[in-house]
Amino acid sequence: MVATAVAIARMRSLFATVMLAGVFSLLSALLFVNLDAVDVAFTEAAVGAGISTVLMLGTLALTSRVERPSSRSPVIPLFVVIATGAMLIYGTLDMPNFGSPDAPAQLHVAPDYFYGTEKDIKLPNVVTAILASYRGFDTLGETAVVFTAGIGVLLLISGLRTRRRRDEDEEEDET
Amino acid sequence: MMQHHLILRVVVKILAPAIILFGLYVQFHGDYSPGGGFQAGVIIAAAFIIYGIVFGLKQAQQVLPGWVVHKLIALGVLIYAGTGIYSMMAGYTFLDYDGLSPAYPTGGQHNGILLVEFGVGVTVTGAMVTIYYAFAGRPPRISDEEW
Amino acid sequence: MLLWLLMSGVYTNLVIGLGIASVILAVFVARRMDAVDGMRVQVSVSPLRFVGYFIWLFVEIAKANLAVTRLILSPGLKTRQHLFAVPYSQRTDLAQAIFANSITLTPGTITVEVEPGHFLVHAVNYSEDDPDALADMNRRVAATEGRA
Amino acid sequence: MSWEFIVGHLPYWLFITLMMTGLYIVVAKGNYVKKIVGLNIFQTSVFMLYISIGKITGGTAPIFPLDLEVDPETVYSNPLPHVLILTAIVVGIATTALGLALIVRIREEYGSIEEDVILDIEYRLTQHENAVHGDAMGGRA
Amino acid sequence: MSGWELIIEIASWVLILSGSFFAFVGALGVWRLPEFWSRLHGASVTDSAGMILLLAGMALQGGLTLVTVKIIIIGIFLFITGPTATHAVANAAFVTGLRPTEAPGLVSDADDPDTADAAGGTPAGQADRDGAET
Amino acid sequence: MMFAVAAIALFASMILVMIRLFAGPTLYDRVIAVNVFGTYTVLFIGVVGFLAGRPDFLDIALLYAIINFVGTIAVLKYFRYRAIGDLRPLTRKEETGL
Amino acid sequence: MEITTAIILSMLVPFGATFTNLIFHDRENLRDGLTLGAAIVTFGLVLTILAKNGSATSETLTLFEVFPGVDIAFNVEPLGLLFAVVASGLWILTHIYAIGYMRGNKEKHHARFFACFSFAIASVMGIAFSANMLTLFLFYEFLTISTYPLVAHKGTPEAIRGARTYMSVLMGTSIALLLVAVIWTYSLTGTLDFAKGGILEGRVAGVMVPLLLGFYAFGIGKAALMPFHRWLPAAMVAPTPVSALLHAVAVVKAGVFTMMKVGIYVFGIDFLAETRASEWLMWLAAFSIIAASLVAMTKDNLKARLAYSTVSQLSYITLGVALATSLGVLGGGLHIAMHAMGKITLFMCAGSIYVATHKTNISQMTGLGRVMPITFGAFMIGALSIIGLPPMGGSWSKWLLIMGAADTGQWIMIVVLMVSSLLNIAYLLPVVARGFFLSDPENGGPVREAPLLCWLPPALTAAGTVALFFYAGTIQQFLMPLVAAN
Amino acid sequence: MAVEPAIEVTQIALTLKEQLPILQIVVPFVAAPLIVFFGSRSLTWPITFAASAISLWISVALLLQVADGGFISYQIGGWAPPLGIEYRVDAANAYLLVLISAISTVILPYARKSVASEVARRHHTLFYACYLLCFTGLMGVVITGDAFNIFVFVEISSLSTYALIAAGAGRDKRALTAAYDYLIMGTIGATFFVIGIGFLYMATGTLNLADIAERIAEHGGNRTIHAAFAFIIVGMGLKAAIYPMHLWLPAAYTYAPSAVSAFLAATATKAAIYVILRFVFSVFQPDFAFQSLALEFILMPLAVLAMFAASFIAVFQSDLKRMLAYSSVAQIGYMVLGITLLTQTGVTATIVHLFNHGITKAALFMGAGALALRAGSSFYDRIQGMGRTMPLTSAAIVIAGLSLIGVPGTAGFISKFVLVEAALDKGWWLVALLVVFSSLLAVVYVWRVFETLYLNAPAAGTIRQEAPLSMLIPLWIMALATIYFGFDTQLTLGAARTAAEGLLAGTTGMLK
Ligand code: NA
Ligand code: NA
Repeated sequence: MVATAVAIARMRSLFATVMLAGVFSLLSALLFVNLDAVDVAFTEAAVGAGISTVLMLGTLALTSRVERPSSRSPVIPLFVVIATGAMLIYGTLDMPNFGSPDAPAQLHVAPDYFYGTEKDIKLPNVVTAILASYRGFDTLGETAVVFTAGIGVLLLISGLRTRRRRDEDEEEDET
Repeated sequence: MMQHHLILRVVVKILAPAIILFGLYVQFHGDYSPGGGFQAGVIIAAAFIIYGIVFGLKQAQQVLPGWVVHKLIALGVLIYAGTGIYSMMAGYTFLDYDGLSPAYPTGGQHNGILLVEFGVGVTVTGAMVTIYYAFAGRPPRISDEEW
Repeated sequence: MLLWLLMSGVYTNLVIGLGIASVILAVFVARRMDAVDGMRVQVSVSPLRFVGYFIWLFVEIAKANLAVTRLILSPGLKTRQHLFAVPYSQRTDLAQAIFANSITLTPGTITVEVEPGHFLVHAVNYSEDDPDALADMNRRVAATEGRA
Repeated sequence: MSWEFIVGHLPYWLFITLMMTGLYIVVAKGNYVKKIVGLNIFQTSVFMLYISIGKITGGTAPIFPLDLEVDPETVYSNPLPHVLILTAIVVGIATTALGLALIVRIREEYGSIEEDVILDIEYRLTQHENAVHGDAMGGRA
Repeated sequence: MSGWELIIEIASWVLILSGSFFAFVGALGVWRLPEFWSRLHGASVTDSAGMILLLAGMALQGGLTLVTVKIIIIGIFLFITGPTATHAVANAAFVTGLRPTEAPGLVSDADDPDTADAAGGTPAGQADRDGAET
Repeated sequence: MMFAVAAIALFASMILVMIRLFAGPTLYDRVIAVNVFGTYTVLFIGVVGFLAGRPDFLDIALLYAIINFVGTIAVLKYFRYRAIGDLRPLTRKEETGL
Repeated sequence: MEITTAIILSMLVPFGATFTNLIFHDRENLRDGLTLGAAIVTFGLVLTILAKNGSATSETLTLFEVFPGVDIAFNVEPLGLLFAVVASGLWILTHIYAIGYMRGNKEKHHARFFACFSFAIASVMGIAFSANMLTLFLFYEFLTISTYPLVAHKGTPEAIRGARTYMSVLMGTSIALLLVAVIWTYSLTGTLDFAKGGILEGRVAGVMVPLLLGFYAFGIGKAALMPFHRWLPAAMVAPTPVSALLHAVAVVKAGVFTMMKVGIYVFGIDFLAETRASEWLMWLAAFSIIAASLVAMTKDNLKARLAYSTVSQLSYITLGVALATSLGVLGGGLHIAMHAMGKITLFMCAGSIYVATHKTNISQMTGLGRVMPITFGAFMIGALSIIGLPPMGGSWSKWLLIMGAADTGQWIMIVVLMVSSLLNIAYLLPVVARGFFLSDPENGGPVREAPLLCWLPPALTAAGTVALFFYAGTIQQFLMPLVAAN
Repeated sequence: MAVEPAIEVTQIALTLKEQLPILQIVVPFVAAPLIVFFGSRSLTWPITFAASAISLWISVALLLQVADGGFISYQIGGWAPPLGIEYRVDAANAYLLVLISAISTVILPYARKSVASEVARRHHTLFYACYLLCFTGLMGVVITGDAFNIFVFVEISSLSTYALIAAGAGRDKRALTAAYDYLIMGTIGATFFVIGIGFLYMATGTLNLADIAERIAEHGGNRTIHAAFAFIIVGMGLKAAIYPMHLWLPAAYTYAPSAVSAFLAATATKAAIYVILRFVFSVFQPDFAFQSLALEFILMPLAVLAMFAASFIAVFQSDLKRMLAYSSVAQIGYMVLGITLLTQTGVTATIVHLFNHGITKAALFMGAGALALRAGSSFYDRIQGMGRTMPLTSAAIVIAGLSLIGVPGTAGFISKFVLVEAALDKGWWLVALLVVFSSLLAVVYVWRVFETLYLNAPAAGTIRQEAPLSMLIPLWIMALATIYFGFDTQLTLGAARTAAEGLLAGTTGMLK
């Protein structure tokens, strides 16, 4: 997975980047399955490998396919990344071990969800129960986000492009 | 003309309704197995997208006109929020599905979850198809050099 | 509908009802698609012969797989590639598609292009009997077609 | 740092490495599409970190048997991070879609999706504006 | 374990192991074979034998349950889409001018797949290679 | 046990295919690599499901299959027509790249 | 009429005049007439307050509570009332003069001019009746803002530059220093109310006291304490009625008035005397007095010379506070009125000369006194008052200041005051002498006295300076409550 | 919980009054899909306005309920927190709710003509839908008591904001790159925020803010919580455009449609600042060494830097909207400074400045839009002399400009006063002086506008006509509001004090 990510960073062919991103997404979905997050894997597959890829291809079709080499210095980005990474690792130092069953996250609220789903809601899929009922409002928000994206895209690129009147200086820039 | 993509056309023609059916299956079985409204929406949209890819955008838009899709996006949100408002009008808090059937709260929860998931599915289908239409309907303007 | 019931595993009135609605919706969309593209996929294949054909096809696939496996595992990777035309005699789109996909399914041959009257097929390890074998397959697929 | 500690934290560090790769792409790359790809990788890696919070060793997916006969012995992983990440994934794709739509428009207006080129065009636009509208500075700072 | 179960167990072992074998061979083909057209054939080993055998093995393990039904549906789906996708790739490659190296006869223009890709209307292929190597 | 073997075989296969994906050299090599990779993923999910004793998540595998197909077709369409929308065949100029 | 009502009206009437000017901007006579009416009414209102002996009442009018313990509030006390009387009274004259000047000089944008003018007067009334430092600060800033357009009135690059200096010094000092001082005071005491004997005693000590005083003294840029005096000469680009407004009626007076309020009601004279916190201020004021006078001598431009004269004279008042004695405070208070009357006379004369001859430099005014005797006569009376010679009002205030200095044993200050009087003579009287006693053929024949509306007001104010000499005692009595506790 | 909430929302038969917290969000939320669903252009604006106005009415009602320092808890879905999502209204967020909804309600009438002139007609329905979503998102961020729900609503508002900004592309194509830059930085910010929430969840096992606070108070901090703090501050800092994370802001505000600039400048960054306040004071313990050190030694210098650097850049702008954008960055510095003081007066200053700067900037951006309507753009050389051709618009700009400087008698003065007071109270002399010195720069850049408007002749080719009444009235409402709130501080300062008190009570602040 790291190889994929690094390859994406290095490749200049945008098409290959998009394909690799799709593969990255598939891999992460597999990881999600292994981490018992089947619903997430399901979604990540549909979104990352499916919709994203189609959209990116659609974008490439309308834009360009090759990345130009950038003249920018990688020093500042590297600094940002290293600082962020250091802070993240600092944060993990006091985390419980991976998979540990007595982490705060496993002890505090989660058991109530299991209990409630079994006794009150009586549905097998605890994820759905939380998603649609306990935290149904988040999901309403999520729907709103999708709605926003839909109308946002419409606002931006619906219908045929009308060739805009361009000023002389813009014309100059184009050439 | 038709000959060229014969195989694709035949296959997509057979598969598209099957995919839609699968999407609906995912939609309504979200309570029991992985998946739910969002995933269903994506799958159903995928059926229309593959149809559009193979048969062309115009045809796809004749099957599922753009204005219908726009309404779908809004409709899904309205279904979701409407469920919540209904529970409010029943004197419960927003999105308290017990309010859908006060006598039998578990049933209310089931119906509520089903309804809101359906809302999600409708919106997602609409949004995804809309986004596809928008991207596909844009004529490319690319200079030959870049290709 | 059967499909739905098979997959569901949950059999409450509500879910079955939704299943019926779903099937109706799917069929409705299919009809719209037909109306739009004017291309009805005619199901003109007789089921019995079709099953027979598939059993035959599985055997062919098995044989072809072994052949390609041998090629892949061979140290020299000697291929003998060839493009050639394979005429088809099916009348319906569906049957033509089945034939074309059957060719592709059997490892070693791939339908590359559909042209009037024939497919363009690519073989990785071409032998002189390949056209005959495919002609045989053509006959068998054509035979599954009913009296459309 | 004990060996156990290192092994127990290695997954986190792996995800952090991935996140940083993604973040690097976003910050360092000048191609607009690539930035979005980087953003996706960054976010997906964050999702992994989240999901790993919920994992319990020996646990299984938080879906009960259909008959709701829950075996008390079965350990289920924590479903809450899954729910959160489902939402986050959806938000992510919505952002991606919008970002790509913007890129399409940018390409139409500027003829490029390279930050260098676009900055250059904007710089010249600003120069032009300054020439017309006064000597003050402007531009994207 | 009754006899019937034993048979099922053995059969599924055989199916799954052979399926794994063919799947791996397919990958090997994609990896080893020298150029595009032959790789295409390598890939279809996975699509056909690998897929069918593995799914059949799983179906046997699943028994007469929902799981098996789903496996069969997946199988049918892959059975239809696999060759279709392969065909589509081959067709696209062919139309844009990528020609098999050794195929005599119908080959019209370029011979070398690499130059064919480039000459056949898509400097894209060229660009892509460039990108990939960078 | 057998599923473990299968999983290992599939995983190894995926790595090989991935190498092809990185290596190219033509676009179509990559496409075929991604397509096969998808097939492996579908199978892998099935196998992992059995391995984990929860084989009831095959919906995901089916979804993958769908996505894989749609994705592949979209990619090809994109190459053929540089658009994912209307079937606008390339003009001669575009086709020859002149 | 209730005193509180009168206070409110004294602000609202000029404020209303702002709007009548804007609304009737193209109907000259109606517009100017209404404004004149407003000026008279305002003066009347202030006189009503005076007549009702408003300063004896302690009634406070509270409008809003802005911060806990700090309101927008007004009340009447002697110093404020004196300032209000002077400002509103001189407004009438200035307005009449301004009508003549603006029409005679064919300036543009009359409506805007008079609107801002009226607004400035409203602000002055607010300053005069402020019951606390916040209210005062509020109107102090209003005054800056409303006079800015007046300074920039001509719209020429030079005018804009001058206005910018005006603006940036006044706004800058008030925000950067005065505001800090105000907030600091609030932070120390929890109140900003003006109270007899000050509010700071016991709340602050040591080096912080002179420091806080410094924030106030320099923050009150309108008091033109050096080195923050540059705005005053820069504002000379403004039309002459504006200069009159700045120097005599409103702006600088608001500055020194604020200075006195701070000294008396925020610090408290005793507290200042006790902590000797104002000693440095005294020296600075002394320096300003001398230095500005010396600069004034070098200026040939009449208005510039008068401007530096103002800088110098304002420091008298600051000095009065800084002396931290009763007599000093009384002298300072008195000098507000005396200097106002004298300086307005001088400026109006300068304006009349400009209207009549378009001459600005002293060197060009040779012999003009003979053709413009009233103007130059008035100028001479004003100058004598500034110098501090009897029988002009200015002599009293200067006398009190000297007495104050003597009180505290600051003999050097007495010397400073004496020297500055000599310098006053040196830079003011030559103008008069040149006008009357020398002759220049150029300034003969066609030059005539400026229009009536231009010469009448300075003549009246010149008479006023004389009158003030005789009423100085009354005023002093009136101001006594300021120091009554002492 | 130590004290009973003011209104305990339980399961049975809620009254309308008890439903108010959720209606606050639901009303504008539902309006957005409604207008898209009906698709009628003539209904679009009235529905939008009605939703905003109802929202305003509700927020005022809520503020009145909690003005005494109590709070309302509303359990969405009937699930008690921490299982479900809780809305928790106290003085701090009720205050912000009033601000946002009031500004929206005033801006909408203005938007009608302004948007008509800047956005293509066929896009109006979508535009207003996006606007409503943006509005809903901001309100949702403020009202919710659940950490992850904040993220969801942040994204609703952000996504719609990107689209709204891009809608300015009809006038200037740079709106697109502005929106794109914002999208990238905003998404990074939101993702950082999510990381922070994840760490918090990892450390405490809950997402409910009050619950998190309680658990942190019980178990004390650790390195995971420190990292969470850092990521939440940085993430929200990006959204709030805290210097130097402001890079997206100037272009975004410059090229967005004027009504959008006005609305965003007045509300969007404020909501983010509010979230920071909420986290710093209610969730984390500001007295923890790590947090206070980070605030004092990193955030405080940045705030001061922002005050100067951004003001300085603003001085040299030749476009009014861009100048205002940079000024916003500087003003955000004041708000952040108030936070870093970690005192009640400091927080009061921040909160009151949120409000005062909100109305001031709304007025200024509306004024800039009105000028641009007649002049074609808001470049100084286009709008010069407009003091004569558009006297009413210009006068309103002058009033709001004075408030931006912080002249007494205006709202801006009040916040500056409290901020300096807070710095002096804490004994931070230098900081207090820096605040006043930086506001001298404000004098300079504001005065340039005044001179441009009044001391030059109008430019050729501009329409010499006053702005339409539908724009003037909202503009003047805002301008007069800056004066009104410069005198009557009962609502602003009073509520801000109550809010600061509640926030500063730390963990128990939310629990009371
Ligand atoms: Na589900
Ligand atoms: Na084949």
